[in-house]
Amino acid sequence: MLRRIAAFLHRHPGVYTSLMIGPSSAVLLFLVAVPTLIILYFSVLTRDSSGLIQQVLTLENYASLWDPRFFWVLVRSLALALGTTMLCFLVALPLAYWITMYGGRWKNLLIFLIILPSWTSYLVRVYAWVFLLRDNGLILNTLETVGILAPDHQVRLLFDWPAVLIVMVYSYLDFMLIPLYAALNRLDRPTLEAASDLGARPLRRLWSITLPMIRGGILAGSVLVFVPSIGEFLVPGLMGGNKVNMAGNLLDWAFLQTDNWPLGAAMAMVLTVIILAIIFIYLRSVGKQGTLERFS
Amino acid sequence: MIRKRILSRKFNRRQFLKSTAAVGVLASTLSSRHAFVGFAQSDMPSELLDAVAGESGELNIFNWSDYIDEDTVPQFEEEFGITVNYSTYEDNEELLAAVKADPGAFDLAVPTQDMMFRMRTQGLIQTLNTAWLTNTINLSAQFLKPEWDPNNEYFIPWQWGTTGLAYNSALIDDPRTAGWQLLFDGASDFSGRITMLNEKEELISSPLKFLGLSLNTDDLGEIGQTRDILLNQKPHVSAYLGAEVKPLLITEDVWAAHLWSGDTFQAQCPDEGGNENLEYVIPEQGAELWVDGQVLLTDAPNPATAQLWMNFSMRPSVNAQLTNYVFYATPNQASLDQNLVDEELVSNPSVFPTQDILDRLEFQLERTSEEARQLMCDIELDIKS
Amino acid sequence: MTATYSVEFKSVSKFFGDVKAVNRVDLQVHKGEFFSLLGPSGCGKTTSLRMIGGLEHPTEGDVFINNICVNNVPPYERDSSIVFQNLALFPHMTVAQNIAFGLKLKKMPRDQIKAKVSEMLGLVQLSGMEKRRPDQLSGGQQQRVAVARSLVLQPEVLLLDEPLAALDRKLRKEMQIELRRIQRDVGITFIYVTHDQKEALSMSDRIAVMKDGIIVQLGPPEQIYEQPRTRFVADFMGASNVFDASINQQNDEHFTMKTQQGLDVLAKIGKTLESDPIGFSVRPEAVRMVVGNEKPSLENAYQGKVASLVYLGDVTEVEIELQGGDCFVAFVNTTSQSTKVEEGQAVWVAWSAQDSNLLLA
Amino acid sequence: MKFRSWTPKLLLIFGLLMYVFVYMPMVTLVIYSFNGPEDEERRVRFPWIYTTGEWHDFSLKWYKELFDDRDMKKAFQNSFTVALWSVTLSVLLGTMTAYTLYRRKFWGKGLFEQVLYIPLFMPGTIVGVSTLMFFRFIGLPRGFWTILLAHVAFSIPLVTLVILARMQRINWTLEEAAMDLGANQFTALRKVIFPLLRPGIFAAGLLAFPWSFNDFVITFFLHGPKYNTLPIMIYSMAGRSGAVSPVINSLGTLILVGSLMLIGLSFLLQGQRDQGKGKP
Repeated sequence: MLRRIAAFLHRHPGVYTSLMIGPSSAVLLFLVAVPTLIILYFSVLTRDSSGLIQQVLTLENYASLWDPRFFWVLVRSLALALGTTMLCFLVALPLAYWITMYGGRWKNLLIFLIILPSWTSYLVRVYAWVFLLRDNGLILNTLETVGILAPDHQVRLLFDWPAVLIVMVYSYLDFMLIPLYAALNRLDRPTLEAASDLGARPLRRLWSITLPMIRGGILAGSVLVFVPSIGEFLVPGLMGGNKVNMAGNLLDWAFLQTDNWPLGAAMAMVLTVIILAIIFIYLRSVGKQGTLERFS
Repeated sequence: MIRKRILSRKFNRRQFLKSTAAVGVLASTLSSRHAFVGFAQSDMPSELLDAVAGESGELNIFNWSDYIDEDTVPQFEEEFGITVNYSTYEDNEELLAAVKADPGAFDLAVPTQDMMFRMRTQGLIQTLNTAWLTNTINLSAQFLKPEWDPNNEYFIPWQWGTTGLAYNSALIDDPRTAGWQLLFDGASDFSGRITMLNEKEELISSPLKFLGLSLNTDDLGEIGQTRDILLNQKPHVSAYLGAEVKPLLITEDVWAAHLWSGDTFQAQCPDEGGNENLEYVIPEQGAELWVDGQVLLTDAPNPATAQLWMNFSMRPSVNAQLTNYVFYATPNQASLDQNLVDEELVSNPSVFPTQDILDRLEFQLERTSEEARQLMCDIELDIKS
Repeated sequence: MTATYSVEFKSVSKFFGDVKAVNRVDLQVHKGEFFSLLGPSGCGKTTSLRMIGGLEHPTEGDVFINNICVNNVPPYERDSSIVFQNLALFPHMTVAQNIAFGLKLKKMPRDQIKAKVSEMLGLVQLSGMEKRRPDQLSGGQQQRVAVARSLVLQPEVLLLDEPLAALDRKLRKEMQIELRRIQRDVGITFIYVTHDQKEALSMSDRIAVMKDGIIVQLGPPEQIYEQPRTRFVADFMGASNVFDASINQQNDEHFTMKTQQGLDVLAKIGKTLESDPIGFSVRPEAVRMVVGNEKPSLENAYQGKVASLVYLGDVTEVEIELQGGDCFVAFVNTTSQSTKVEEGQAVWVAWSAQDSNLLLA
Repeated sequence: MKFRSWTPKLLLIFGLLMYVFVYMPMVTLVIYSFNGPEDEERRVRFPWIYTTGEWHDFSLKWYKELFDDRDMKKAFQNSFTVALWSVTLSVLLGTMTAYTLYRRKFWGKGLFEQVLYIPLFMPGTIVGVSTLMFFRFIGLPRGFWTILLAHVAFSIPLVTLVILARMQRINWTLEEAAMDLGANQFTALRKVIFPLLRPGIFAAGLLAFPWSFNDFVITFFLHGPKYNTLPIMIYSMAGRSGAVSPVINSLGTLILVGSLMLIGLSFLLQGQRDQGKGKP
């Protein structure tokens, strides 16, 4: 029987291909493409006063998004996502460089150690940050004891954007580190040595040789950090004390707190368009090799 | 077998059960389970038990998280041979969303009284068979035909409490601790040391009370005044939190918080590790009084079993046990009369307010005015954006 | 009764988009023959081989194995087996497991498999290596495993796709002899793809020279080497003396060809030609170089002078420029003292009319 | 030259600081998991109090409670079931997808690849709400299936990419060789390609399993009131009591130890195989 099927599929390679790619195509179609259309559909429905959704088409949800408050949340989301991306890059680059150049045979272990914490619950780790960042927490207390901060300092980390940023960097660091590491690891050492040989100072070498050569990794890491962090809602909620809200919090608010699905759908649609545009530009600029970089 | 299990359980427990049902269980376990269910008839009407027998033998409860004593469910399961599927939620809105999204998933839920209104208008709950609910007689007068459910046909109270003010008396020595002025007038003096509750209704109730207004006002002008108060306060507010504030009160990161009575009591935690400097006040301008009650959902697969549970929950022993565990007040007068509630709770005015305090409290009812609701959403957005 | 061929192509084509990799090829390979497909890369030889093996499907035409059309037979049911260029030994299996792979799929009993495998290991002289993995073997040993893995299935035809390309010169030579020996021992038809003309010449019973998807010449090695039919074959077979020329005179026995530089060359006709010749070639070893003033007694003899000398060990390659400007290459035996020449020295160049090979378009 | 000498030291200090940064929450978690009352048998009503900072006593109470906690067991079981199914299905489909993408041409391949990569970037919130709306639209109640389907959909791209990366290192003539030697497509995949792909598949599973097991955001929107996974349960417990219960910390510690052992074991096995390879 199997033999006959195999022979049939051999004669009809198209059928074989369809069978192989079919299930995942269906999954992608129904769980990625169709839901996007459903967002669009819900975003033009009406919500009546008792909270029920009516099949009346309207653009009102988009109109009510035209509100400076939504705009500022969006701007804050983009700014915090950009800040997270830049900080991740600034931290991950020297770390990745150190591991690549001086890690020796411990390289893989060092990278693995960065990823290891992600095996335990993300939530537990995020909650742990509350106790590290609070006013009488480990970090501020240590800084006081060491003398970096005066005893009567007014520095507050928790429930404001610094805490949000710190924990976002913490959460997304490996998304940046791994592509950078992969790119640096592929870097041709002789090229760097040639650059030094030709008289490039280290910083000069970094700027005009190393960075351009790992451009793919930088781009991959940046998109992998920037795009998901726009929609973050757990970290700004917990670390920002529900004051420093981002787009994800508004989605939570619209869908689960106020039960206003049409409005939430309109928000989600706007975000989706922004994100798809970024992904599109990114895929155009690096091609699929860039996405592969993170995993190879 | 059954007796052995129950005996060991009972003797391990901190409080020894005194209810007639428990004694009945002990006495009746010599025979089969049917026999002992039969015995329980003193407590449960036989029509109810017959109806329960016709159902699936399961019960799907949807309750607030951390809102039940660990032993309550096992006790019910053992007594009636029912399997309880117990799920939890964090706030009323989540409950509403879940009930709408998955009709038929639950038999009963425990909304706050104002949410019960909304669920009723949306047709999500059904009337109870009052003849089955024999233990209603145990309820305190206050809950025995309340304004929001005059016939006790929708809503069986579970626990009640107040939303007031928690502060650290060692850190704040200020006359304003008597009322809401601490959180609003005093905001700048304790900048970054105060927190407010995160939920919209709660958040807007406190400035309404601060202004001396009813928290059920539909007057747009009155509600509108809260916007400025809250926005002026916002720069000084450390965070808008729910129960998450408790550890921060203990560690003294937060000095004053807009908080529920039971949670404050938990943070004071007389057992160990709590902060004894914490005080709970019901502000002089008045505050919100609320009660969470059990409702029978429209698509409940096991309506009789749900009502069996409701009747069970109104047993003085069971409800007292809840109060002793979660530190909220029991709506069950019989529990108090039979001295089943821990003395430290009964004597604590923040858990069981005295009559003069009770007079200052107000229940929140469902707002009928759509404009008022819209305005509240808009104010919430101002705070959250 | 028609003859039975191991492999037959009837007007077989394979197009990859616009590229005609194989273009209407007709071909018959006899049973037990060592047949080579020779040509530069991209000539269609590997594609032809893969069509026999079933890894490519012909765009047009029919492929036969044992006189049965196999167009719709998947590779795993074909009576052919391939030795791949990169060998494709399964890296996760031992030598014995590699060889037993096909037999297991045929559901042969275990003890029989074992016997067959050890017999094969003996044939390819790898006894005792059963337990090793491919990466623990030398290049030559890997080669043998690949051959054994295919041969153990006793296919009608063994297809070899440049299997020796990766080996060094010496090992390659050894393996050529070895392969030839194995082929004689087992008597299976071998179809051998290579771009190395020496390899093809030394091993094959017959050779098909391919270019741009077409077989340009097919015949035994001597014929291909000595009588290249076209300029391409002559060039590819390494002939050095290839000239464009046109017919000047013709009689029953001889052609007279005139080169562009005006040299008249006599050639003998063995058979009738299908088309007009466009040039001729002379193999360097057929060219005689004579020192002195006396004209050699061969049909073609011309005077010139030594342009360059390249010492190749046993022979010396002498390039001689004729007065007209044509250049000839001759191989001169290095050991013969009499032929010591210097650059610039005047010499005769001569060859017999039989050695003038006419080239067709 | 002076520059050269201090660069590595600076980098070393920076690197170590980064490891401190990455491990601080983990260490906190592990420490709190051992902070309990002196009397381990004592019933504690508000375990979260033991994570507010004060050190009480070294105690294994929370580890004992962990094994008695019915809800926790259930949630752990749910998380594990979802993750296991999600990994199994997404590895199966992802391998098929990667194989087809790598080896075959088909109509719409370009578009397929573009869509395939989108879920890798999409914020969990958007994924959560969009699939939530989809499931409500088709009337599938929230619970096991909604979580599983979403997890599968968002693990497939991850798995596909990891396996694609591995496929680039495979000598594909092996597949032809197997078929030439008598294996049909399926047998060739099973006997030759799959064993060679195994490290890639293992790596993909290693990424996808903890992703699914720990996913909070997508699951948050899709879990439904009756089906809690561990992260959802942690969130609701922590939200209600204000802090992660030390019982959860002990669970986190156990998971950490478990994964370390798993990884160590796989390293060990890998090492042995490599050594075996080296011998002539």
